[in-house]
Amino acid sequence: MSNTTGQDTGQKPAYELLGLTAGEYRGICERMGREPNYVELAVFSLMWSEHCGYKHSRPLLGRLPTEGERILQGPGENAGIVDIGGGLAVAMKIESHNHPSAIEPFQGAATGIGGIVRDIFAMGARPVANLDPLHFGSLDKPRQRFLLDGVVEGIAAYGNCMGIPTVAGEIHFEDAYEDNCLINVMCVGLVRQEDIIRARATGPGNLVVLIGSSTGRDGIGGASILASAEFDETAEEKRPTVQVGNPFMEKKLLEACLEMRDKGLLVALQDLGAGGLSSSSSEMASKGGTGIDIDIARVPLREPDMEPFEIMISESQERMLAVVEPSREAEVMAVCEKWDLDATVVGKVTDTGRLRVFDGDEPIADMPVKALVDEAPTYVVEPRRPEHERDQPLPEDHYPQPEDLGRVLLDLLASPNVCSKRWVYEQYDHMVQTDNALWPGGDAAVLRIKGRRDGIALTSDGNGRRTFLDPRRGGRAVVAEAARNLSCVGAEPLAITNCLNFGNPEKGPIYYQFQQAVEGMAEACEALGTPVTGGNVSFYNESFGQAVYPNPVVGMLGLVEDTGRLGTHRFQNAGDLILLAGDARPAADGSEYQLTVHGEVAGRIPDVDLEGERRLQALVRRAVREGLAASAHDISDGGLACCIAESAIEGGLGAAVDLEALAGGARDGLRPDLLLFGEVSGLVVLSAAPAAARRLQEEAGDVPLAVIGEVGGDRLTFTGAGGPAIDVPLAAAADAWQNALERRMAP
Amino acid sequence: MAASPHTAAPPARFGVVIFPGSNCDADTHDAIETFAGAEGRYLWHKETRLDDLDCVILPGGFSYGDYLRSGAIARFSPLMEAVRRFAAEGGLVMGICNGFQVLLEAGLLPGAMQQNEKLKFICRLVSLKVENDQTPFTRRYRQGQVIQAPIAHHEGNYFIDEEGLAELEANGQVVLRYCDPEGEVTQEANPNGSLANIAGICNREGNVFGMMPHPERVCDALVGGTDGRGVFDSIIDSVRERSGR
Amino acid sequence: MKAKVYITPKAGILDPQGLTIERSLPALGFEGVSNVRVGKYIELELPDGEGAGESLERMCRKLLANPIIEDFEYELIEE
Amino acid sequence: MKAKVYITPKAGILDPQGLTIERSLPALGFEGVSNVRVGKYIELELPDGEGAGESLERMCRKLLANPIIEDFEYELIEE
Ligand SMILES: Nc1ncnc2c1ncn2[C@@H]1O[C@H](COP(=O)(O)OP(=O)(O)O)[C@@H](O)[C@H]1O
Ligand SMILES: [Mg+2]
Repeated sequence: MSNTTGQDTGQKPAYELLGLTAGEYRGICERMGREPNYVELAVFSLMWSEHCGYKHSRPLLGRLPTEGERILQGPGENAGIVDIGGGLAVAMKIESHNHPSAIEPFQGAATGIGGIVRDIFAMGARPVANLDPLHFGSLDKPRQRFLLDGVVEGIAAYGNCMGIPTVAGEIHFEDAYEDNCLINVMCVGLVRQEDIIRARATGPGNLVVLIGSSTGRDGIGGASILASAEFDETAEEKRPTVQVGNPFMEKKLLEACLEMRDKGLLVALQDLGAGGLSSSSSEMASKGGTGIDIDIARVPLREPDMEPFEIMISESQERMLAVVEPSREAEVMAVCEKWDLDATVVGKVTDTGRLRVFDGDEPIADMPVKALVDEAPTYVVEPRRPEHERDQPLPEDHYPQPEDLGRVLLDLLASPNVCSKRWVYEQYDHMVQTDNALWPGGDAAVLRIKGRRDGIALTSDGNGRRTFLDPRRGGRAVVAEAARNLSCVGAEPLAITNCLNFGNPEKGPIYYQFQQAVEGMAEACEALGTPVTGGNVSFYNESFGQAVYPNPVVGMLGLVEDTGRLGTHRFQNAGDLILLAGDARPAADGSEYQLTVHGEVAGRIPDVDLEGERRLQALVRRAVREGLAASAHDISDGGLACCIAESAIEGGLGAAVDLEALAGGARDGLRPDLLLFGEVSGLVVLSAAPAAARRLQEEAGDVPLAVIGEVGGDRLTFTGAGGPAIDVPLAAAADAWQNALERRMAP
Repeated sequence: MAASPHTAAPPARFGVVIFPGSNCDADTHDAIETFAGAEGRYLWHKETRLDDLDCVILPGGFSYGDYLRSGAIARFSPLMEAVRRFAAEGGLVMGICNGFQVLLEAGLLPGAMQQNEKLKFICRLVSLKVENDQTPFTRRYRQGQVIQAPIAHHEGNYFIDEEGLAELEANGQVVLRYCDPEGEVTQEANPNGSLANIAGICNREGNVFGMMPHPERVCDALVGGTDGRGVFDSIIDSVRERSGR
Repeated sequence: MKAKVYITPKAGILDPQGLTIERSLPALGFEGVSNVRVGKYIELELPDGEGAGESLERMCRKLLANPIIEDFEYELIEE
Repeated sequence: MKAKVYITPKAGILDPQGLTIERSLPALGFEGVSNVRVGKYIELELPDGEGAGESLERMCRKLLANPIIEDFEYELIEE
């Protein structure tokens, strides 16, 4: 290579083409004590990309609470780890695959699953569940239907083949995601605490073994160019080769890695994700306080004539890097051979503190590990409050009250944001591993732990619309909602993982939203006792200057004491009383009602009373565990009316609700449409036999608990002072809710 | 599987096959071990000794990624040669989901699988009508009984030519059909387009059986039901009867 | 030696993929397309030699196609 | 008018099917086979007319093949 990496060759200098600034380039030269060569520059550009280096988010993420008695591993490893007692632990992590999925939905989503699953078994854990929070544009557009179809098939193809049940998720449709869908995927694993493996390359002299697929040209530039540049007209030229997933290969990798774990063969394990060999080897060396030498001549290639830098940054899927003691090499090779996997010693651990790359005997790169991993520059942007934000909510009479509230209910139930997602989750094998104590469709998934009475509960929630209207309140609300969903099934919330999907952070308003949302999440995590075990930041989700809604997605883990005593949202018995727990005043601002009926997203969402939320959830959990509540369901998209309708539809029992009984306390004087369809954090609908309902009311303490109606019949009626506000046949509601998505997706 | 510490012979010894890509092997093994005294031994696809076993189960999953066709590559494994001999000598062989597909590809059962009619993977609880309660795999059920078990497959659309179908029907080889909860075998109750709503068949001799639904997923009320236990109980009964254990 | 293998659904067998494509074509503005049948197309390289054709035929029969539902044809390309 | 469409994975794109078949062939008794690539083969009937070729080309691009990861070729057969 003749010219140097800093030189202007008539076009732009190389560092700029790789997405680095002149200042960053100087920083690299300083740390290297010379100009980097091309291989070194390529490696730096990856490690110092937004995706790997967290340049705009690192200073703010420090605000999130990460400690707690149960946290065995916080952020910084491949996944977080939470102690669930009895020597067992849960590994969890969420990841975005937004940009690849927008280009090729099937493969993008499939390889997203592949990546997040590798993160989990890299910790030595067996993956037991996947979750898939998804956001698309409106389903009225054929392109969005194509994306949904492809993404769901991709997740199904990969997750089903791996034998990991996809047990929960969420899907929202809104114009803000039209050019930038959000495809987040989460994986959860179980591991005995003594089996936890970390990505620490210790022991100079130990071997570095590359296991799995051969290395091709796919995903080159994926991390440095694709993930950190805006995605617009020029995307075409930056487009990397799309990666194709091979779930069969990954299934073999998973089993081989766990077998090596059981045989005690692994000093350290790390998946190859964004940044390929460069990032996996330097991160392992950094965590181990060592150095690594890699010989690229030994890396099995899928294509001939690959450049050294391509081999170092290729993001070919289904590869793992293991550190093993030389004396165990033969055993490692034997396990890999059993699973018909290629495994190659590609390097060794050193005490140099440097990542050195060789092509055979020829040295081709030599970089300080610390500079690569820990010294990516960070940037603080002047936060600017976006113009659309309001100090005040909309006046409650801002919109005229619709005449036919029954019609509104049916329309909301058929809204893709509210309707049943059965069309999606039936494409996922959600039962494999036979641990589902609750099947999909409820507030949270519950998995038993074989041989134990207790189990784990999982949910994922994101709400861009609320965060858009008020990022701090939205951040508080999303954590509170996740916890509420867990409490409704009877689970104690333990910890979260999170995926922060935002626009271009170099812009003041986006940076502000990010900062505020993180602040809100941090406050709620502290109040609810759910530390953050890790997560992922996805910036630059914008096209043509238009960003997605700021969307923090939360994946939350909870613990259920007894899987034989779970809450579901299904009404159980005619004659049970319906109770509303909590004291909050629903609003149109940011609600599905506002968008579907009044056609806008505006105002300011109500704040979350975190202390009230904590007490409410404690009551709900107790009601479920003690068997007092026959059902529990929190109020979210579509408000109280949709919440009750869902419980009725799933239970096959109608309901009669008295609006007068609803309008006490914080809800005093609220108009019927807002009572019925308004949204707010902090409300849960319970049903209970009359005697149990009385006991619940006695035990409720300072949590308001009002009897608002009764289960039974085959209609849904909501009656106010002036007569029935809504009176629809249950069958009509059920048809609207159950079949809406399938109808929209029919070819 | 460690040898039983008891001296009494177990009521039935099952082998559970692991092909690369199998993913219901552990579930099936778990289900077996919940039955009093039954033993499960994992069989790696390269093994060839089955003489200690009463029944071999080919579990669900995606053997070899289901690449080319489901079961197409797995059927060539050394173990399948042994399974063929085992079946020829009258041993009980059951294929569940992907295992059923492997048995079809191997020619141990007649017919073939195509993609589901709607080209989508389907995972849901379905109703099944027991059409033959005389097989070693279904004797605990009643003729015409309706049971519930989940399906989870992309290629469960069973096909056989007209002659073949007539033969299956005439010999009582159609063991399970998709039906509605009342037991009516209707088009609406057919989840995947299978010919004649076929969900499970056996060979002429009755000792080789394949079904698309997953009985191992419904052996525990906590996680979905217990209707699948009948399959395992039936096998155990049959083994007892044969061996006098 | 290069080989090309064409695998098609047997005549008379319902082809769910073909049917689905056929049904979705009009909505994309393609009218009048019929008899869509979806099969497989496999390329591979074989060791040269006289046995090549026979070996390929066996490979098709035993592995690449399922004779119950599929027909196959192949071509050997001498270089 | 009859048409035949051949769809193959783009060069450089991973073909897990081809790879898996290739790796299993020796165990099935077929030695020395390499470069196995699995694609699709589609037959269909189009309305006659001069636009047929163009229409088929568009159909391949929009529906039959996924141009991001697949290449396609086609043949029109006049009867
Ligand atoms: N993409 C998806 N994948 C799997 N399950 C989903 C998906 N979207 C929604 N679900 C399931 O549908 C149910 C309802 O989802 P949602 O309305 O988001 O619940 P909630 O409002 O309680 O968070 C949940 O059980 C959820 O897990
Ligand atoms: Mg909920």
